[in-house]
Amino acid sequence: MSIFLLVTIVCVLGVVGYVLARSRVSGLETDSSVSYHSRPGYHGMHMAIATVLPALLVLAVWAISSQVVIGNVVKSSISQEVLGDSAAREGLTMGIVSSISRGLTLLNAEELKQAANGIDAARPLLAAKGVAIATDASDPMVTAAFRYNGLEQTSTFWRSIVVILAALVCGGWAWTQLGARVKARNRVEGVVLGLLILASSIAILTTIGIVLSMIRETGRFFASVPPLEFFFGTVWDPRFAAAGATESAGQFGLLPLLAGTLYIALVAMLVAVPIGLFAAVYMAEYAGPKLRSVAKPLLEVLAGIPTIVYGFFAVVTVGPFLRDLSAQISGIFTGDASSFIQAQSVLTAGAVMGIMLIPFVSSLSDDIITAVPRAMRDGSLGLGATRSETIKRVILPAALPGIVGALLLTASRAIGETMIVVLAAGVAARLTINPFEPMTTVTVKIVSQLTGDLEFNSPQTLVAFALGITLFVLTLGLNIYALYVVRKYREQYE
Amino acid sequence: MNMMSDAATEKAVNAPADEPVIKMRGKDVCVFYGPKQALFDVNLNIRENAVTALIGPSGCGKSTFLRSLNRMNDTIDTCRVTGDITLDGEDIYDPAIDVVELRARVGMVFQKPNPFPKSIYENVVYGPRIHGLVRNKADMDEVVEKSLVRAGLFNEVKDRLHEPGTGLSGGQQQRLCIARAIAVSPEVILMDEPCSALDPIATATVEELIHELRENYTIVIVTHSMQQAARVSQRTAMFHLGVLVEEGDTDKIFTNPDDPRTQDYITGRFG
Amino acid sequence: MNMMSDAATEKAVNAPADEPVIKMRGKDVCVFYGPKQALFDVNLNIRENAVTALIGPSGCGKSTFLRSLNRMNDTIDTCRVTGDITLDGEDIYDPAIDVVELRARVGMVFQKPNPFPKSIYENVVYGPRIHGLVRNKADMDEVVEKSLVRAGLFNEVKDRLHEPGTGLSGGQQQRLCIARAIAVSPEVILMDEPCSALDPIATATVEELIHELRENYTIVIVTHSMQQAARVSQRTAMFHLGVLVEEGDTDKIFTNPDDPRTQDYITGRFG
Amino acid sequence: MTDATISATPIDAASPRRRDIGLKKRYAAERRFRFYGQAAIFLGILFLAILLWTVVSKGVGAFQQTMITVPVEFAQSVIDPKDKRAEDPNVLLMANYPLLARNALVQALGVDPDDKKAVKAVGGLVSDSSRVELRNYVMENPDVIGKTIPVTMTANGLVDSTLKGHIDLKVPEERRQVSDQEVAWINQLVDDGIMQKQFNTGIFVNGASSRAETAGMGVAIIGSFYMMAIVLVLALPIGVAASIYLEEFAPKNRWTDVIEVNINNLAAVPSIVFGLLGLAVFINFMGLPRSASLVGGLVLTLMTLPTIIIATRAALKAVPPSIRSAALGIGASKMQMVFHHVLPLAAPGILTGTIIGLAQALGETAPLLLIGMVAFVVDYPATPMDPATALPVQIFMWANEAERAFVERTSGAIIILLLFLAAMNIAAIILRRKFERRW
Amino acid sequence: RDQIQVAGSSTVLPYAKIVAETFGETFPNFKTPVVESGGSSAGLKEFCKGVGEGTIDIANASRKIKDSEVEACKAAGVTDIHEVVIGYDGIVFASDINGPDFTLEPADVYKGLAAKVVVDGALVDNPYKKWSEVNENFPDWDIAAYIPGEKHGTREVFEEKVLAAGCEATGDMEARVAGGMDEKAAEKDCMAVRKDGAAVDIDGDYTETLARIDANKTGMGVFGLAFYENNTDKLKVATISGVTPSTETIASGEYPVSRPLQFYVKMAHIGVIPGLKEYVEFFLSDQMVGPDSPLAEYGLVSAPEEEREAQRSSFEAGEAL
Ligand SMILES: Nc1ncnc2c1ncn2[C@@H]1O[C@H](COP(=O)(O)OP(=O)(O)OP(=O)(O)O)[C@@H](O)[C@H]1O
Ligand SMILES: Nc1ncnc2c1ncn2[C@@H]1O[C@H](COP(=O)(O)OP(=O)(O)OP(=O)(O)O)[C@@H](O)[C@H]1O
Ligand SMILES: [Mg+2]
Ligand SMILES: [Mg+2]
Repeated sequence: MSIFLLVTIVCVLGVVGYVLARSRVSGLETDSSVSYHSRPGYHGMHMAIATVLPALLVLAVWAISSQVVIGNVVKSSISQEVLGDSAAREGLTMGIVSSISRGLTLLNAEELKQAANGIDAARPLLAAKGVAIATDASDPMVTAAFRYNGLEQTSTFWRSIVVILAALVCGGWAWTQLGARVKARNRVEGVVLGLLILASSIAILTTIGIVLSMIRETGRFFASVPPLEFFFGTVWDPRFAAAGATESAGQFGLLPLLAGTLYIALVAMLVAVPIGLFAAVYMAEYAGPKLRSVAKPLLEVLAGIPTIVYGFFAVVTVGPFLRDLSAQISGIFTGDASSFIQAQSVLTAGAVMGIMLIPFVSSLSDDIITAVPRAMRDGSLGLGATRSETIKRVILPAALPGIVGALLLTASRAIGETMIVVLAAGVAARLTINPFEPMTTVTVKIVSQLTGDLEFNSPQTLVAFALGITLFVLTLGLNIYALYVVRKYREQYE
Repeated sequence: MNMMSDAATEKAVNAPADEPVIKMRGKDVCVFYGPKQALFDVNLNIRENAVTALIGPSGCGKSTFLRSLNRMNDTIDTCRVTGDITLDGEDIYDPAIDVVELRARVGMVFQKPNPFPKSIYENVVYGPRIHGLVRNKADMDEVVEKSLVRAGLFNEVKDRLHEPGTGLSGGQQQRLCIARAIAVSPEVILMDEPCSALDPIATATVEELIHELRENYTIVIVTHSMQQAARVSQRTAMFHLGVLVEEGDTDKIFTNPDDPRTQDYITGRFG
Repeated sequence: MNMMSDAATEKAVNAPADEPVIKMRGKDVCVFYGPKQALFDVNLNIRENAVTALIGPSGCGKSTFLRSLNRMNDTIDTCRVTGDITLDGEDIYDPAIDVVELRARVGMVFQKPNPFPKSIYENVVYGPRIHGLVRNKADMDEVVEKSLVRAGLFNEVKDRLHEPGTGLSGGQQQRLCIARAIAVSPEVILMDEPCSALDPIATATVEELIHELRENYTIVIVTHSMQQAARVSQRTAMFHLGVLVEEGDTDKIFTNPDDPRTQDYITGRFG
Repeated sequence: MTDATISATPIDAASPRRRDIGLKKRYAAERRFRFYGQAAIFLGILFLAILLWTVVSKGVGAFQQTMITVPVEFAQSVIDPKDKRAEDPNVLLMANYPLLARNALVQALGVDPDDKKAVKAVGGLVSDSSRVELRNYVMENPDVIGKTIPVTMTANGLVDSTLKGHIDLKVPEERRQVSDQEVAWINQLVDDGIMQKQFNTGIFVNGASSRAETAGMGVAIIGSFYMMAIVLVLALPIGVAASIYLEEFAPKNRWTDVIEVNINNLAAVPSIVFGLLGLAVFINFMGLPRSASLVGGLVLTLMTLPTIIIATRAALKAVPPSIRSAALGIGASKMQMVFHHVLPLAAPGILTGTIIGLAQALGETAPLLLIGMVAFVVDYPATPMDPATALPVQIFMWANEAERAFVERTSGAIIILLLFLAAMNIAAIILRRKFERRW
Repeated sequence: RDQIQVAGSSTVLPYAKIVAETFGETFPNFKTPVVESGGSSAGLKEFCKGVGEGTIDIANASRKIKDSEVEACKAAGVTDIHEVVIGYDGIVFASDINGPDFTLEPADVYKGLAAKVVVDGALVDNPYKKWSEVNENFPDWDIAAYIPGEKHGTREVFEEKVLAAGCEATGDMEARVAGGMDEKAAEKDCMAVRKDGAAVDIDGDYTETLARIDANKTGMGVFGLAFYENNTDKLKVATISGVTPSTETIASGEYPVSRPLQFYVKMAHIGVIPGLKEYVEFFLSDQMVGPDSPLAEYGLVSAPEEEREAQRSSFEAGEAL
C-alpha cells in the first residue's frame, strides 16, 4: 500500500470517528440530563485526532527507520570489494543500488526476470524507463537492488497493518473515553496548541537550516584560508586559479567588503533617515487624514518595488545624473568640467538604496510616534510649546529608543541588500573613504563568487559561504541589539 | 450667575480685594465635536486668586469647558468653539491672540500624571526653556528649585533631580506636573481631575498644594468627587448634559443649591 | 464576614430563607502581582441572590478581588493567588476545576462596555453557542429575546438585532454586555464599575436592571460611587490598601460603620 | 446665571503683563520644521514618480510589436513535395516553412528571385519564429496547402527596432545592423500596409526566446503564479499560527525571546542566503527537482514567513484587550477567544501583511538564482514540479541580453511586474477596507 | 523527466539558448531543453552532484573543467564525462563609437592597467593616469577600463593573453625576475590589475559594461566578440597588434585574445533522457556551429572544419575524459 493510500485510509478513519463520536454525544446530550464538559464537535475532533495522529506518527517513524534498517541490511549483504573501502565509495554504491531498485519497480514481471540477469541486461531496460544508472554499476548491485526491493515490499506490507492497527486501537480507546466528564475540548485544544508551537518553531528550524547549509563549506574554506587572514585581511583579491594550477593563491580579506557594506549602508541611512523620519513626523503630527491616506500608501509603494528595478534605476538614471551634476559643479568651481563622482559609486548605491528604505523608516517611525501617549503631547502643548517644539523636545526623545530599534532593523536590510549594490556600486572591493568611488559589499561578493566561472571546490567559491555566515552573524547581532533597545523603550510606558 | 449671588457670597471668598476680580469670562460658550454639541451657551466667570471647581456627572462637558479655556481644544480636529472667552478682558479666540502665549499664561495639569520621560530637572525646566525665560544654568537651577518648592516636592526629590521623572510615585508625579506648570509662571492653572489616579494619601498632599497655590494663581479644577470640590474650592459650577446648571459659592452650592438637579447630584441621587 | 455580623444583619437582607445562603466564600485570600502584594488575607463571603458592593479608594484592590472570583486573574502572567475561594463549597482554584466552566457559572461585566464587533444577536448568542446551550435557530431566538428582555434592552433594539452591537449608545452597550453575560445563565455576575463610563441616565437604567437581576442572580459590583453602592446593594465591603476594612449590611455601613476608615471614606474625608 | 448682567462691579483683572517669549523666532522654527516634513514627503513621492517615469517611458514601446501581413502561398512543392503527409505526420512538422515566408515577401517587395543575396536579406525581415507560426497554421488548417492566404507573421527584432526608431540611422551603414536596402524595404512595406505595429500579446503569453521579437513572459507569469500560490498556502497558515502562539499563548521567557530575535533576523537575512538553504535542503536533501516553482515557492515561503509573522503579530496586538476579556468573561476558552474573536478582528492587518510579504516574494531574484530558476524555459510548466522561471528573473535575464531590442522589453517586463504588484496592493487596500471594523 | 536540463556559464548561455530554441522548434517531439545560467562553477557543481533524474545532463563552461572537479565528479559517480568544444569566444577592446581609433598592443594595455610597472628600472605602483602617458598616440583620456570581474572566465584570458604578454613585451617580466622574484611569482605579479579605480571590475554581463561606457564616453571596455557585433553602432573596436578582431581573424588564430567555449555531457544520461543525444548532435552540426550558422551570426567563432568533424566523431565514439 503506498504511503498516500495509507494516509488517505487513516484520514477516512478519522472522519468516520469524528462523525460517530459527535453524533453519539449529541444523542446522549439530548436524552439525559448529564451536563457534558465539551460540545459534541469537540468529542468528534478528539476522536478524530486520536485516530489520525498516533497512526501518522507511527507511519513517520516507520518510514524513516525502515529506510535505515533496510539500507543497512542490504549494505551488509554486499561484498566489501563491490562496496568499496572509503565511506564516500560506500555512499556512491548505495546510491547506485537505490536508483537501480527504484528503476526496477517500474518494470513489469517479464522485464524483471530479464533484468535479474545482471547490469548489462538491466541497464537498457531501465534506460527505456528513463532511469539513468551510473557507469560503474555492477552485477552484485543489481542483486542487492532486488534484495532491497524484496525487503521494501515486506516492510510496506507490515507498515500498512501496523499503521491501520494503530489508528483503530487509538480510535477505539477514544471511543471508550466518550463521556460527560471527559475534557475533550481541553485535549483538542492541547493538540492545536502543539501545532501552533510547531509552526512557531519553523523560524528556528529555518535558522538552523541556514547555518547547517553553510557550515560545512565554511569549514572547508577555513581549512585552506586561516580565519585570521579572512577576518582581518585588508585586501580582497581572490585571484582566478589558473587552469591546471594546483595552488590557488589569493587574498581573502573581509575588511574591504565589510567597510563597503557599512559605508553604503551608512550613506543609504543618511538618505533614508532624514527623509523617512520627517515624512513620518509630518504624517503623524501635522497631516490631515486625507493627505495621510494618500501619502502613506504612495510612500509604501517604494518598499514594494523589486530591488532589481532600483538597480536598473541606478544605472540608467541616478548614476549618470550624479556624474553629470558633478561635472557641472566642478566646471563652475574649477573650470575643468571633469566629473568627480563616478557613475558607479558608494554615493549612487547609497542614494538609491536610501530611496528604497524611506518607507521602512517612515512606516516604522510613524507607528512608534503615534504610539507615544497623547498625554505627552497634551502636557507639552499645555505648557505653551509649539508643535515643532513638542515634537523635537518631547515626542522624538520619548520615541527615540523605538526609532533606534526601527533604524537598526532598517540598517540590517541595507546590509543585506544585493541587487542595487551590484548594479550601482560595482564589484570592486576597495578600501576608500571617498564616497564618489565604487566599493562593494559582502552580499555582492557572495553572489559573484557563487555564480562565477571559478572552480567550484576552490576557496574562491567556498568563501561565499564564509561570507554568508559572517553576514548572518552580523545581522543577528544587530537584531539582538535592536530587540534589547526596543524592550527598554517599552518598559518606559508600562 | 447674577450679581446678587456674587455680592452675597463676597465675604465668603477670602479674597483680599473688596470686589472680586474676574480673571476669565466665558460668554455664551458653545462647543461642538463635529456635528455633536457638547456645551450649550455656558456663561461662567472665573475669579482671580480663587479655586473654581467644576462638578457634574460623567460626560457633562466639564473637561470640554476646561480645555476651551486655554484652547487645548484646538488640538482636536473636529472641535469648534463659539461664543466669547476672555482672559483679562482679551478675547482668547481672537485670531490676533497667539495660542502659544495663551497657554503659557493659562497652564494645565491633566488627569493622569504625564511627566515627560526625562529627568525631574528637565521636566521642570522644559517650559521656561522653550519660552526663553531662563538664560543660564543659574537661572534654571533657581526656577527648578522655586517651582519644586512651591509644588511641595523639593525635599523629596532634591537628591535625585537628574533621575527620570517617570520613576516617581503617582502623587509625586502629579506634583511634578504641577511644578512643571508653575515653572512658566502662568496666571491661571487648569486641572482636570488631578487626583483621580492617585491614592488617598497622595490626594491629600495634592489638595493641600492646591490650597496653597490659590494665593498666587487662579485655579480651575474639574473633579468628580464632591467631597474634593467641597474641600478645595471657593466657587463651584455644576454642569449637566452640557449645560451650566448652577454656579456660586461652594458653601452655598453644597448646602443650599438653587437647582433641583444640583440637589439631586450632590445627594447622590444620580451620577 | 464573621459569623456574628452575618447573623446580626440577617433580617436586613430581604432574602426569603431564614439563613442567608453563602454562594461564594473567600478565605485568607492574598493576591500578588509579581513581588507586589495587592490583597492581604481577605475573608469575604458573597450571599446568594444579593448584591454585594465593593467600595474603597482607587487602587485598594477591589478589581483584584473581583477578578479573582472567576479567575480572570489567570490571564495576567505575574498574578498569583493564595488562600481559598469556593463556589458552592467547591474550591475554584483546584486544578481539577475547569476555568472555562467556572467562568460560565461566574460571569463578568466590565467597566468599559465591550460588545464584540458583531451583530447584537451574535453578541448575545455567542456564549450559549459555545457552551452548547442552544441547539437550533428557535433556541437561539428564544435565548436572545429572553436575555435582552431581562437586560431591559429588548424593546429598544428588537428591530435591529442584526445590526452591529458597537453602534449602540454607551448605556445600551453596557446593557447588551449584561444581556450577553446572563445569556449563559450564570449563577454569579461580577461587575467592575459597570456605570463609570455611562452618563447619568444610562446609569439609572443599569442600576434599575441590577436591582431586578438580584432576584435570580448573585451579584458582586465594584463601584467608586458611594451613592451607587447605597442605591443598589444589600451588602457592602470596604477595602483599603489591599485590606478588607469592614463588611456588612449596606444600611449599616453607610449609617454606622464600625471602622473609622470607613467613616472617613464615606464622609469624603479621603478618596 | 442666565440673567447675568455684566455690570461694572466684577471687574476684569489688570491688563496682562507681557512677557517676551520669543514668538517670532519660534514660529519661524515651526514653519521651517513643517516645511522639512512636507519636503520629505514631497521628495519621497518625487522619487517614486521619477522611478516610475523612467521605467514607463522606456518600456511602453514593448507593448507594440511590428507584424507583417502578407499573402503566403502554401505551395505543396515546398511543404510536401513527395505528397506523403497522409502517412508521415512528420512531413508537416519538418517542412521548410521559412522558405514560404521568404517567398511571400520576395513577391510582395518585387525583388528579383534570382538575386540570392537580396532574397536572403528579405528572408531576414521576418522573425525565425515564422517557422513555428506557419507550421502551427498549417497543422490547424491542413487544407490550405496549395492556396494563397494572407498570414500575419512576426517581424524580426531588428526591423521592429528600426521601425520604432531605436536604431540610429545616422551611423554609417557598415556599422549599423540594418542596411540602407533593408530600411528602404521596411519603408516600402509600411507604405504598402503590409507591415504595421500591433499590440504585443506575445510578451504576455510567449515563453522565453533568444529572439527579442518572440520573447515573452508567459512562463514567468505562470511560474510566479505557482510560487505565489504556494507561498500563500504555506506561509499564511504557518505564519498566522506562529503569531498566534507567540502573541497569545507563549509565556514571555528566554525561549520566546530566542524565537523573536530569530524571526526578526530572518526578515533581515540577505535573500541569497535563503537560496543556499533551498539548494541544500529542498534540492540536495529532499531531492526535489531543480528549476521547479515548487522549490522556488518553498524558499520564498521561508523568506516571507518572518514578514507575515511580524505583520500578524502587530495586527493581533492591535485588537483591544477588552475583546479578549469579554470573551473570557463569558466562559470562552483561550483557543475559542482567539479563533472566534481576535483572529477575525485582526484579519485586515493580517491580510495586508500577507500581501506585502507576497509582493516582496514576487519581486525576489537572488535566491532563485541558486535553485536553478534563472533559466531559459520555453515550455509552459504544467505543474509546479516542472521547470519555470519568475517575473523578476525574466527581467534579470533580459537585462543581460546583448540584443538591442531586449532593452525596451526589459522595461516592458518591469512594467508588467509593477502592474502585478499594483494589482496586489490595490487588492490589499480593497480587502482592508472591506474587512475593517471599528470598535 | 522528459526535458534536457543544462546549466552553467552565462557566456555560453546565449548560444545554448539559440540551439535549445531551434532544437525545440525543429524537433517538435522533444521538449525544449531548459538552460540555466549561474556560472560555470555552479553548473559544474550541479553536474558533479551525481547521476540520475535529479541531476543535470549538461554543464556549459567557458573554461576547461579542472582536475579537482573531475575528481569530485568521480567521487559522486559521474565518471563518463564528454567534453564538447563548440567554438571560440573572441575578447575585444572597444570604446565609444565617437572616440578615436585605438591600435593597442598588449604592452600598452599592460602599462595602462597592471598594478605595478617598471619605471626607470624600479618596480613601482602604476603611475599612469592618462592613456596619452602610456603611448603618445593615444588620446588624452583618463585611464578608465571596464574589465571582467574576477569571477569571469574572460578575466583569466585577459590576464594571460594580454597582461602577461604585455609584461613580456615590455621587458618588465625580466626586470621582475632580475629583481629577485621567481618565475611564477613574477608572472603572477604581472597579471595583477591595478586597484586604484582606473580599472573597474564588472561582475555583471557585458550589457553592464556597455552601460558604463555609455555613461563614461572616455571609458574602454572589454567585451566578447558576440556582444560587440550586436552593438557595432555604439562601440568602436580596437585592434590588437594590428589585427582587427572578427570571426575570421580569430578562427585563423591571427587575433591573439580568444578562448574556447565548451560544454560537458553526462554520458550516463545518453539514451535515458529523451533527446539528449539528438540535442548534442544538433548542437555539433554545421547547421548550428558552422561558419554560416545562427551561432556564428550571434558572434561565436566557429572552430575550423576538421576540429568540428573531430568533435562529432569523438561524441559518436562516446569518448570520455
Ligand atoms: N474628542 C471628542 N470627540 C467627540 N466627542 C467628544 C470628544 N471629547 C468629548 N466628547 C463628548 O463631549 C461630551 C462632553 O465630554 P467631556 O469629556 O467634556 O465630559 P466630562 O464632563 O469631562 O466627563 P468625565 O467626567 O467622564 O471626564 C461627551 O458627550 C463626550 O462624549
Ligand atoms: N496587572 C497588574 N500588575 C501589577 N500590579 C497591578 C496590576 N493590576 C493591579 N495592580 C495593582 O494592584 C493594586 C490593586 O489594584 P486594583 O486594580 O485591584 O484596584 P482598584 O481598587 O480596582 O482601583 P480602581 O478603583 O482604580 O479600579 C494596585 O496597587 C495596582 O497598582
Ligand atoms: Mg473629563
Ligand atoms: Mg478597578
